[in-house]
Amino acid sequence: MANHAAAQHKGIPWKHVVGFVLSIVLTLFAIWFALETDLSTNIKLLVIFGLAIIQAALQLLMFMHLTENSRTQGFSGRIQIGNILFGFFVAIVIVVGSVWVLSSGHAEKKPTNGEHEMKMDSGSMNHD
Amino acid sequence: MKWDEFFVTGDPLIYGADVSIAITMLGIVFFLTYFKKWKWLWTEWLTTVDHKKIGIMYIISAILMLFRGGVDALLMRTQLAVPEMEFLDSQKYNEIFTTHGTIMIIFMAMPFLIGLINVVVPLQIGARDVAYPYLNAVSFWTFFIGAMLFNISFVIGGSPSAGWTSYMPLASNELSPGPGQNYYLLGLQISGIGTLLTGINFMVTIFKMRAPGMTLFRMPMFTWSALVTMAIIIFAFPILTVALALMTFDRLFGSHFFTLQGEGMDMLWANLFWLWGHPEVYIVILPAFGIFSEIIATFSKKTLFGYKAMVWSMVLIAAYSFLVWVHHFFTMGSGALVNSFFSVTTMLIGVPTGVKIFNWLFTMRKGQIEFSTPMLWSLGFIVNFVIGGVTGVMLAMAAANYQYHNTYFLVAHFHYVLIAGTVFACFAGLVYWYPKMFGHKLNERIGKWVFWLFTIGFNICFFPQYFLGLDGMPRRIYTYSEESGWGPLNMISTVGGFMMGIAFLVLVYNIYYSFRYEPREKTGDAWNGRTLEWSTPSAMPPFYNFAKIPVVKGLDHFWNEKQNKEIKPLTTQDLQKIHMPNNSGVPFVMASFFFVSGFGLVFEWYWMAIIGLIGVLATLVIRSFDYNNGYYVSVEEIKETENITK
Amino acid sequence: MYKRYKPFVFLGMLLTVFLLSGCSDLLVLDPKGPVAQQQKDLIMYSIIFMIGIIMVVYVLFGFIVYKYRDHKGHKGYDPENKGSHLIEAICLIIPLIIVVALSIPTVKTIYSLEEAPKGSENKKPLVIQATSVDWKWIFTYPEQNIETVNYINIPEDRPILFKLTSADSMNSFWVPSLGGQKYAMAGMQTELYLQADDPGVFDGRNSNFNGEGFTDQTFKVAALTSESFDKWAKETQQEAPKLTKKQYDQLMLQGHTKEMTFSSTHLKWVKHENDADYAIKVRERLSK
Amino acid sequence: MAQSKVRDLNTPMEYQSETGRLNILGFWLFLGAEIALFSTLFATYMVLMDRTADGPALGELFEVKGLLIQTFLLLTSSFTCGLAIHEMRRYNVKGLFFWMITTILLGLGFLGFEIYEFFVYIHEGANIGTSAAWSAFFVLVGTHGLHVTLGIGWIILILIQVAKRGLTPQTTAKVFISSLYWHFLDVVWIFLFTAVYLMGMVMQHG
Repeated sequence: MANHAAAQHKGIPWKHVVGFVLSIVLTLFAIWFALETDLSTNIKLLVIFGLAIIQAALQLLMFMHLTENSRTQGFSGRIQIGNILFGFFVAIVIVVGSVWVLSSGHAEKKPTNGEHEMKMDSGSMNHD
Repeated sequence: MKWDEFFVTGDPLIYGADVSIAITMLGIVFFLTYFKKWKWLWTEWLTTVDHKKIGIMYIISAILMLFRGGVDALLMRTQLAVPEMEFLDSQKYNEIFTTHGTIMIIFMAMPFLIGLINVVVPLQIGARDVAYPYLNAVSFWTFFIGAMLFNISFVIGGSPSAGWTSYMPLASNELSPGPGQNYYLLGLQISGIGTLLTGINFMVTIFKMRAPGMTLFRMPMFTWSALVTMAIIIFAFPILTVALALMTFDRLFGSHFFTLQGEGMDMLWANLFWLWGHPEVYIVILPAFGIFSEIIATFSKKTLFGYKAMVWSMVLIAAYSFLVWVHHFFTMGSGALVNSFFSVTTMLIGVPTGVKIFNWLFTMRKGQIEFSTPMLWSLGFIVNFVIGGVTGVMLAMAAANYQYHNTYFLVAHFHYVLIAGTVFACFAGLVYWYPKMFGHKLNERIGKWVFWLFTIGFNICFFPQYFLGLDGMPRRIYTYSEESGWGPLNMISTVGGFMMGIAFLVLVYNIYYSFRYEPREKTGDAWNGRTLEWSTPSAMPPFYNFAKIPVVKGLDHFWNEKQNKEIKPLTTQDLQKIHMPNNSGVPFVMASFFFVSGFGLVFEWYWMAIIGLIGVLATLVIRSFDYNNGYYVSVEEIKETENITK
Repeated sequence: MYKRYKPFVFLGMLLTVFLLSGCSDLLVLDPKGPVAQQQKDLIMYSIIFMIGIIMVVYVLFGFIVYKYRDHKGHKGYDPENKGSHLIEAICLIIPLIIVVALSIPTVKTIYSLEEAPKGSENKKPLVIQATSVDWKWIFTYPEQNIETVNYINIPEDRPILFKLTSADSMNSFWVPSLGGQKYAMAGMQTELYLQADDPGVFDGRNSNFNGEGFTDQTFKVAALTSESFDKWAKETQQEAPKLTKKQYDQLMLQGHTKEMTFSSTHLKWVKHENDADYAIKVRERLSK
Repeated sequence: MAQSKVRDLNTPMEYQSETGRLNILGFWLFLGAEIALFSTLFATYMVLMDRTADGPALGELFEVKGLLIQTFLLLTSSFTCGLAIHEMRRYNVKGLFFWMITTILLGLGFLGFEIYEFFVYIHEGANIGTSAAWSAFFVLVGTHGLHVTLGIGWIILILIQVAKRGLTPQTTAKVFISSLYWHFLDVVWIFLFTAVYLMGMVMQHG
């Protein structure tokens, strides 16, 4: 790992360039997909959140050297990866859990006009 | 603002507190001046970065807070002793149970355990200090300042009175006007910073500072419990930080997160509070499990039964602790699916806990059990905690929970868990590691008195409360009618409460008595211990802990070395100069600025808050430019400290 | 050893007997309707398991602590005993079985409590809207066009569908004799089914702390025969005064009130489940 | 605390001292805490986003153009920050300074647009007290903005230290940690971009 990292220090930082180009492409694609296509809201949300997670992973791996600091430095890389994965788990629990708990059952806000029932399950939302 | 609005007036309790605070302050100033101890206080304590001293300061603060919270508890029990009692009025009672709950959880239980972790963990892993000694001091002082800010609410401005859970919209400006609730928000916020930093600090310490040979699965159980706890802290405390900040915005800056106006959502507060609050329960119980594991192994003179199972149970509990928070508000009407899901997850968390209980029992099996005071606390823990545990499972059954919720059944349950778990562990750990901290044991005979008084008092106090709950007595009422029929059980409960109070006084007396009369320890191994903290030659480890870093060959390394007679006295050849960090006064100053800032926000004096914040930033900048890397302890000095002649 | 602790054991036994003798009178374990009955059944079911668990732990504890105490003639000391996969597996599997055994009736009961009690599915439930205001309860009978404060009359043997909401703080509507509680919150509505088997008067209260007047925020529930309920409803519609907006706004202020009865409801002015800050606005207006 | 005696030339300088290694790991753990912090804000936002009371709906005021500019400024700054670390690992102090200062400037540009955006919203009648939804919006986006501000101040402080002391194991560790922070803010922005702006606009226009 260390050798590998050092080898990369010379010349053009391809890892960064690729990461950068990909993140631009992903951003533009997300905007196009969200605003210019005619798919249902749920699919759109699913796709743009999927893209966001991919892009976050790009940042972590291409720019932040998440896996670095490993063998020669006493396996900190594993701790870092474990930490970020657990963070991801907690993030999902907090966001999806809160939305689920606070918008299901009788606790949901009663709509003013009778039939406009709004339900959110597990983070996916219907707003039509 | 007028002076009589600033200071709380009109109540003999408050005047009593004012006078006693003033007298204590004067007493301390007099003592320090008369014995010329100001410099000593500054150089040895206020500026220290030594984990042992910081740990001791944590523990002393926690005991003070235990006293404060305990007095609150006794006031409540007095008020509830008989029907229609007129000792406290409703508002006063509400303030007292609010401060009782907040102080006991945030400023007593957690700091006590963090204090023990501070003292013990670096020693257990064979390290000279924590990973970030300076940050450790910052942690302590922000905790301490947060606690002080919260406590002065009693005499300046008025205490919070919306319960330790501070449900909105009760805690909003409209329904709880005045600075009281702001104290809650700012006190917790500031001390929360310290807790988060502790989490990071000890996680790195345990991962990176272990002595050579100590693999993760050779770590003592207490260290494991600390590691897992720190992981929970890192991911749970930011949730509290945000929740508190949002409520602060609601109260000070007119936002509408949880308010009645602007379509705010009060349920969101409950949700965020318990998203932190449930992991918090495990933050205060897992280190307790660790302490009991150490003590039970030591006094059974036997290695732990099912070490790996216990470790994995803890890891599982930690991950799980983030998946059960809704059981605190089953009655909020989130629907059958949500309630069923969280009922099952909550009951499942009982499984790893059960595994641990059985592992402790089987650790004692084939052992040679010695009934020392720490062991008594541990045995008492098993017996009483089981009751708290099974009633916890009963509460987890959502359909039945609709009848237990908000009643004394719940109160009894969480006191059975938190006292028999956390408080017993704090006392057990204090007695067990007391010789490490102060060089002598606490008197065993008095210690056993404390245990029996406290344990019996505890059961007399809280066992009847299960029945009060089933009889429909809600928590947090300040009085009740004769016809309710709750009088006799409440009376019994109050008697038990006072027994616990007496036990606390006996404990304090024991500290004094033992300081005067107990023989000083001659070796570092007061209890025939198993782990590295007992391997230092002197009773109290020197500031650098280990003259020579041990090389670990297995679990219970020190015990095995003793069994195999492998321990050799240190010689000069073993010694090398030791690098140690410098003391620093900056953490104390930084915390003081936090106090200024917090106090300003409590009273909405923004100029003051801004001055405080600028001060905090300035201390951060000063630290950033500080490249002082500490100093070396010479071999000569080590030789002198360790009494090495050859 | 035993002799030393004999008085404590004796004391404990005495205490237990004393406490258990009072058990049958405990409000929650003395249900007066099918909802509370279901919950009591679940509680008793779980208590059996819990006593079983406690017994197992205590017996093991007593045996181990007694046998392996440090004393003369101590036998069986094995300091390196590290564990046994069999024992550990048992310690894992039995609790798992218990969790399953507890989960099934729990989930069943959770779902059944969301609907009218069994046996009454075909009876049309009586709808009562319960609104909490610091520190009182306002009950609305939309079909009967009746409003009461701090008391309710209900017919026996008929499911009552409570629609709960709050004008300000978060409250919990609880009538222990009839069944478990549920929160009443401003800006939303929660639903709770209760039913009384026989005529009688039961205590109800807010059990969720909401400030200074919390302790006295109670109300009475009177279960009547369906004839006397209808009679009461008719009489109230004819004889009770109409609720005026001014009166209603006075009710929005913090404080306690006596029992009241009106022959009209507040629903034409405000629905608290849609209008969370009505009471706050009224207070601001009236304090000027 | 002591600096490692072996200076393995293949190991980047920021990992060469014990302090550096400890601090980098500690900072990663801190980022874990930041994930929990922002998740809580996101959860709050997701729960409250429809609760607009009498104020405007969230998606109504969002604009694609400003959003795109902000996003590209921050994405680019993350890239230049990465380049700065790349140059630092080649012991090229000048390169480090050039790219770090570019990063700061891009960050300032981002902040400028954000402040402008906030002013526009306030002008159109949406501020922190308008409704639950707008409270959640301003605090979530504002917290990110505050992080960016602190990040800029922090990087400047560290650059001053590098200018004074050159590249040492200590200064490089500091630069590296600040770069982690900066990249992380970009990660958070990706989710802000998706969960707040894109989702808001999708909800608004269908």
